[in-house]
Amino acid sequence: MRPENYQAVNHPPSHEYELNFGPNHPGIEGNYALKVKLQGDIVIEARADGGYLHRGFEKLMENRLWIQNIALVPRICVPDPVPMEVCYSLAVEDLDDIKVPERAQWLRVLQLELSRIAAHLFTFGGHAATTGMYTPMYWGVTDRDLILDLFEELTGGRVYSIYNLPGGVRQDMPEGFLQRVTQTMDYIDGRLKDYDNLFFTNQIFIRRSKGVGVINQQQALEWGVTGPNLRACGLAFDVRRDDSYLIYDQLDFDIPTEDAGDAWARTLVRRMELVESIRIVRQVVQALPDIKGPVRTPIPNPLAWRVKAGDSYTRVESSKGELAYYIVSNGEEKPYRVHIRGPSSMHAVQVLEKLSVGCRLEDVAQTMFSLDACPPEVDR
Amino acid sequence: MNSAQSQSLNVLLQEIEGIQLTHQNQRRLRADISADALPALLALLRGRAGYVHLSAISCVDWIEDDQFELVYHLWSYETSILISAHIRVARDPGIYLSVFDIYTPAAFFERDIHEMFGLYFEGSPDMSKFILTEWDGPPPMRKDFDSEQWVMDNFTWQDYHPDWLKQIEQQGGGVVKSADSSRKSS
Amino acid sequence: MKSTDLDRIEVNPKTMPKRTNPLANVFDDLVRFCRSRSMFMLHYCTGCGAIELPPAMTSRFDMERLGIQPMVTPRQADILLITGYVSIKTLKRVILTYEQMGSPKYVIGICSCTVNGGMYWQSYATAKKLDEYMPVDLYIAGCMPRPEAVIEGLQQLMDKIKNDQANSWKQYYENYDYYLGNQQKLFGNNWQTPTDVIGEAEIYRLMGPQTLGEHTKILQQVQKPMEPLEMKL
Amino acid sequence: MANSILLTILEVILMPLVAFIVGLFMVLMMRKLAAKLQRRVGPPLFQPLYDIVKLYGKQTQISHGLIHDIGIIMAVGGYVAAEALLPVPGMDGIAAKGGLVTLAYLMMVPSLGLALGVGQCANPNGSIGISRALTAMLAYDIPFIIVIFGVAYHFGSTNLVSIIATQQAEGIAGWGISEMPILAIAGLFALHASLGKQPFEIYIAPAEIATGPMVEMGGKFLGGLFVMQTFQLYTASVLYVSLFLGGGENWVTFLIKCFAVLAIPVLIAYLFPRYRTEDLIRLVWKWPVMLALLGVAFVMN
Repeated sequence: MRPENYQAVNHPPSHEYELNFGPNHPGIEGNYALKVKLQGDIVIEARADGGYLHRGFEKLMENRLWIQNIALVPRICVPDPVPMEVCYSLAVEDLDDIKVPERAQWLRVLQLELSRIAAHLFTFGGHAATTGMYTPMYWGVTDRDLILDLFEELTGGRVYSIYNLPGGVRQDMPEGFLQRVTQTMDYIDGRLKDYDNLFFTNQIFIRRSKGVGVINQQQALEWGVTGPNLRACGLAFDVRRDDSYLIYDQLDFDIPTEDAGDAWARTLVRRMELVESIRIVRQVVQALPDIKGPVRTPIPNPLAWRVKAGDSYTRVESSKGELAYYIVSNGEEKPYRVHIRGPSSMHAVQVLEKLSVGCRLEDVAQTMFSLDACPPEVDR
Repeated sequence: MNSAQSQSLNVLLQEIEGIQLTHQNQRRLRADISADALPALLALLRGRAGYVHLSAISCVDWIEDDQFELVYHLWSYETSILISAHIRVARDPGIYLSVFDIYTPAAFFERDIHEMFGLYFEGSPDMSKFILTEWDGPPPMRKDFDSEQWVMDNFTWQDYHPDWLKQIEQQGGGVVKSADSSRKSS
Repeated sequence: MKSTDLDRIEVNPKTMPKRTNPLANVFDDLVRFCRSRSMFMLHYCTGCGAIELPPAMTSRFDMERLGIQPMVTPRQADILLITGYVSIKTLKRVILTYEQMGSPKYVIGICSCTVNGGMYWQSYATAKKLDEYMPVDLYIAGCMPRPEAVIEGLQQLMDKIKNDQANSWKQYYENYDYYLGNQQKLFGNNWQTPTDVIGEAEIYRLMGPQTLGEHTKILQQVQKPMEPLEMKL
Repeated sequence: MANSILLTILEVILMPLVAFIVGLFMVLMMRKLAAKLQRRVGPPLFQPLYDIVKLYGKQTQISHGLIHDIGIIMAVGGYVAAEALLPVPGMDGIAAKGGLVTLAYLMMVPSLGLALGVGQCANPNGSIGISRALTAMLAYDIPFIIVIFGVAYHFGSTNLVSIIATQQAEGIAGWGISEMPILAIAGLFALHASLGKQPFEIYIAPAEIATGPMVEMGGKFLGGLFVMQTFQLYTASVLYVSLFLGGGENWVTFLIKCFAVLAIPVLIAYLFPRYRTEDLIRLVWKWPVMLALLGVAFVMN
C-alpha cells in the first residue's frame, strides 16, 4: 500500500487532521465522499460516505411494469449502462423462459463489448487525470465518443440506448453498420500505440502508480473483489467465460491477468482487455452477416405482461466487475423485488476504505480511480 | 462442472439437516434451509467446497407471510456452481445473525439491508447508516412504505401550461391526463 | 456568522449611490461582455448528466474555445451546473455550494430531473423542482441532453449575461424567505447554512420585501452563531 | 538629470505594464499549446484578459481577513517590483542599480505572500497546498541560486544590463548558452520547476487538494493570482533569456526568444503526470543541482 520509497515517520498525534474528499471534488469519481484522517501525509483512517446518488431504484422498480423498468435500469451505472440492460433482460428471460434468437444474442455481445471499450477508455483517462496528466483524458473521452456515435446509429441513444428488451433487441442494425464498426475499431487499434507512448510507458506515471493500493490474491478473494481488479491480482476469472451467458462460449478471447495487484496492474489489465474486446468485436463483425433470423421473440402485451412466478440470479461481467440482478416475481405485472448487486458496491466501500489506510494523500484519488468504482451503482 | 463434482457437492450438502436442494439449471443450485442452519451451511461451503466468494445477500419482504427472506448467493471459483441459500426470518423482531466472520463482504450487504429493511444483524461490524444518513422515515424498502404517497406529501409539481398548449386544448386536444388510479402504486 | 438583529433592518431596498462616473456604463458593458466570454463552471456531478460533460469539455466539442472552463471550488466558479436529479442528501450540499459562490452566479439545471423530477418522480430520495430551492437561470432538458445541447444552452446563457438578463442571483437575496421556506419544509426547521445570506444582502444592498419573513424568523431562532475558527499551533 | 529621473520613473511604470501584456499572451500561448497537444481548438485570443476582467468585476468579494488581502497584494507586488529590475530592449528601468541578487529575493516574495494569505483562509487544502508550494520553492531555489551565482561569476557582474551587453557584444558565440551549456540546462530545469507545471505541479493538484492555494480564492483574489501568473511566466522566461540567450537586441528577437524558452516547459508539462512531493525534491536536488555545480566548476576554472 505504501510506495517503495516511503519511510515511516512517527508524528505526535497532534498532527492528525481530517480531510473530506468529496462529494464535489475532482479527486472523486462522481458524487461520492471519502472522509480521511491523516497524519502528515499518510491516511490513518478512511470512511466512505455514499448515498448522494441514491434514487431508490429497487423501490421504483417494484412500482413499475416489467417493460417500464427497461428504461430505468441503464441509469444505474452511468459510464457503462449496457450491461445493466442486458443483465435485466437476461434475468426476465430466465424467469419467463423466453428463448432469444441467435442474431439478437450476437447483437447484444457486439453492444456489450463496444460499451466495455468505451468504459475502459473513460476509466484510464480518469486515472491519468488524478495524477495530473490531462492529455490522456482528453484523448480517451474523445475516442469514446466515436463509440457513442456507433451506439447512436445502432440504437438512437448516445449513452442510454434502451436497446435490449426481454426477448431480444429492439431492432436490427442499419445498413453498412458493421463496416463502420470495423473502421472505428481500426482507428482505436491504431490509437492504442499513441496511448502506450504517452501513458502506459510513461516513467513518471509508472513511478506514481506502482505499489499504490496493493491487493494480494488472498485479500482479493477475502474482500470479494471482482472483475479487472481481481484479474490484476493474478486470478483469471471472468464471468463471460466461467459462468457463460449469451454466445460468449463460441468466441475466442483471452483473459489478461497481472500479478502485482496495484493501481498500475489494474490499469494495465484494462488496457489489455481493450485489445481483447476489440478482438471480440471483430469476431462478431465477421460472424454476424451469416446469422439470419429475427432479432426479437415477441413478448405478450407488455402493458399487461405477467412474468411467471419464481426467482432468478443472473450475472454478467460489466467493465467494473461482476454485475448481478436478483429478481423475484410473484406472477404479477410488476416485479416483486429486484436486488442489484453493483460491482462497485464492494470496491467503493470496503475495499477502498481498507486500501486508503496507509496510503499517501497524493494517492487516495488514484486508488479510487484505479478501482474503477462507480458511485451510482453503490447508491442505486 | 462435471458430474463428479456435482455429486460430491450434493453429498456434502446432505450433511446439513433439513436442506432442500433444487437444481434450477446447470450452474444454479437453490438450497432452502432453516435460519438456524445457515451459518453451518456457509461454514461448510467455505471450508470444504471452495465457496470463497459471497456474491450478494438479497432480502425480500414477504409482508403477507410476515417474514423476510434472506438469500445468500455463493460462488465457487472451482466448481463454477452458484448456490443460493434461502432462509426466512420473522419480520417482527427483525433480528438475525451476521455472517461477517465467515464472509467479509457480508458487512456491506448487511449494512445495506439494515437501512433499507430495518433487519438487524447481530455481530455485524458496522450497522450505521450508509446511504440514508439523512433520512428519518421508515426503512423505505419495506412493502408497507408507500413511496408515492410520501412524494405527494412532500413535493409540488411544476405546472407547465404554455399558451400553445392552451390553444390546442381549446381545440379539443392536449395532454391526456392519466387517471390517478393508474399512477397509484400497487 | 455575525448575529444580526433582524428587526432593525430596513426592509425597503436601499437605493444605490448615484453614479457620477460618465464611463460607468461603458465599464459595465465591458464587464458584462467579459463575464459572458469567461465562464468558470463548477459541475456538481449530481446525476447522469455529468457523463455528457466530459465530451463537451474535451477535444471533440471543446468548451474552452467559448471561454468556458471547469473550476474546482465554488469560490472560483461562476456557473453551477446541476447535472441531473438531486437527491435530498445532495441538495443540502448543492445549497451550501451555491451560497459559497461569489456573485454574480448562475445556475443551470441540466436534464429533465431538475425540472420536474423526471423519471424519478416516484422516488422518495430525490428532490423534484430545483427552482424551489435556488433560482435557476436556464434549464437544459433532455435525458440526458447531448453535448451540443449543453453547449447551446451555455451560449444562450452567454447571450443572457451580455444583455443583462441573467440576474437570478439577485432573486435569491430578494426572495430569501421563499427559498428558505422550501428548504426548511424538506430538511426540517433546524436547517441552516454557514453563509449569512441576510447579512450579505444587507451589505450588497439587495434586501427586498421578501428577504425577511416567517421562515427567516425560524432560522433566527434556531441559528447558532458561528464561532471564530480556533487557531491552534 | 531631472529628465533622466523622470525617464526612469516612466520606465518603472511602463515595464510592469509591458510585462502584463506580454504575460497575457504567454498564458494564451500556454493554453493554446496545451489545446493543440490535446487535439482541440483552445481559447480565443483575448481569453486571459476576459478572465481577469471578469474576476475583478465580481460583485461579492469573499475575504477572510486583512492578511488574506495583503497576501495577494504581496504576491502581485513582488513580481511588479521584479519587472522593474528586468531589462527589456530600450528600457533598463532600475536594473543597473538592482542586480541579480535583489531580483532573486523579489522572486521569492510572491510565494511568501501567498503563504500568508492562504494561511488565513484556514482551509486544510489550502494549507497543504501552500506547504507544498514552499517545499517546491525550497527545492528549485537551490539550483536557481547556484545557476545565478555561476552566471554572475562568469560575467564578473551581478548587473543584468552589463551581462546582456557583454553577451550581445560577441554575437551568438558570446551568449550564455554557448559559453555555459551545462548551466543553461540546469537553469532550464529550475525555470520549469519554478513555473509549477507538471511534473512539478505538486501544489495545485486538483485531484488531491483541490487546487491547493487557490481553493478559497474567488473574485479579485483569484484575479490577483491570474495576474500573478502572467507576471510569473514573463519573469521566468525573461530572466532566462537575459542570462543565457543574450537578452533582446530588439523587441522582435526578444519576444521570439521569450516565447521559445517558455514553450519548452509547457510542451513537456502536458505530457507528464506530477511527482510526489519527496520525489520532486529528490529529483530537483539531484540532477539540476549536480548539473549546476558541474557548470559552476567549468565556469570557475
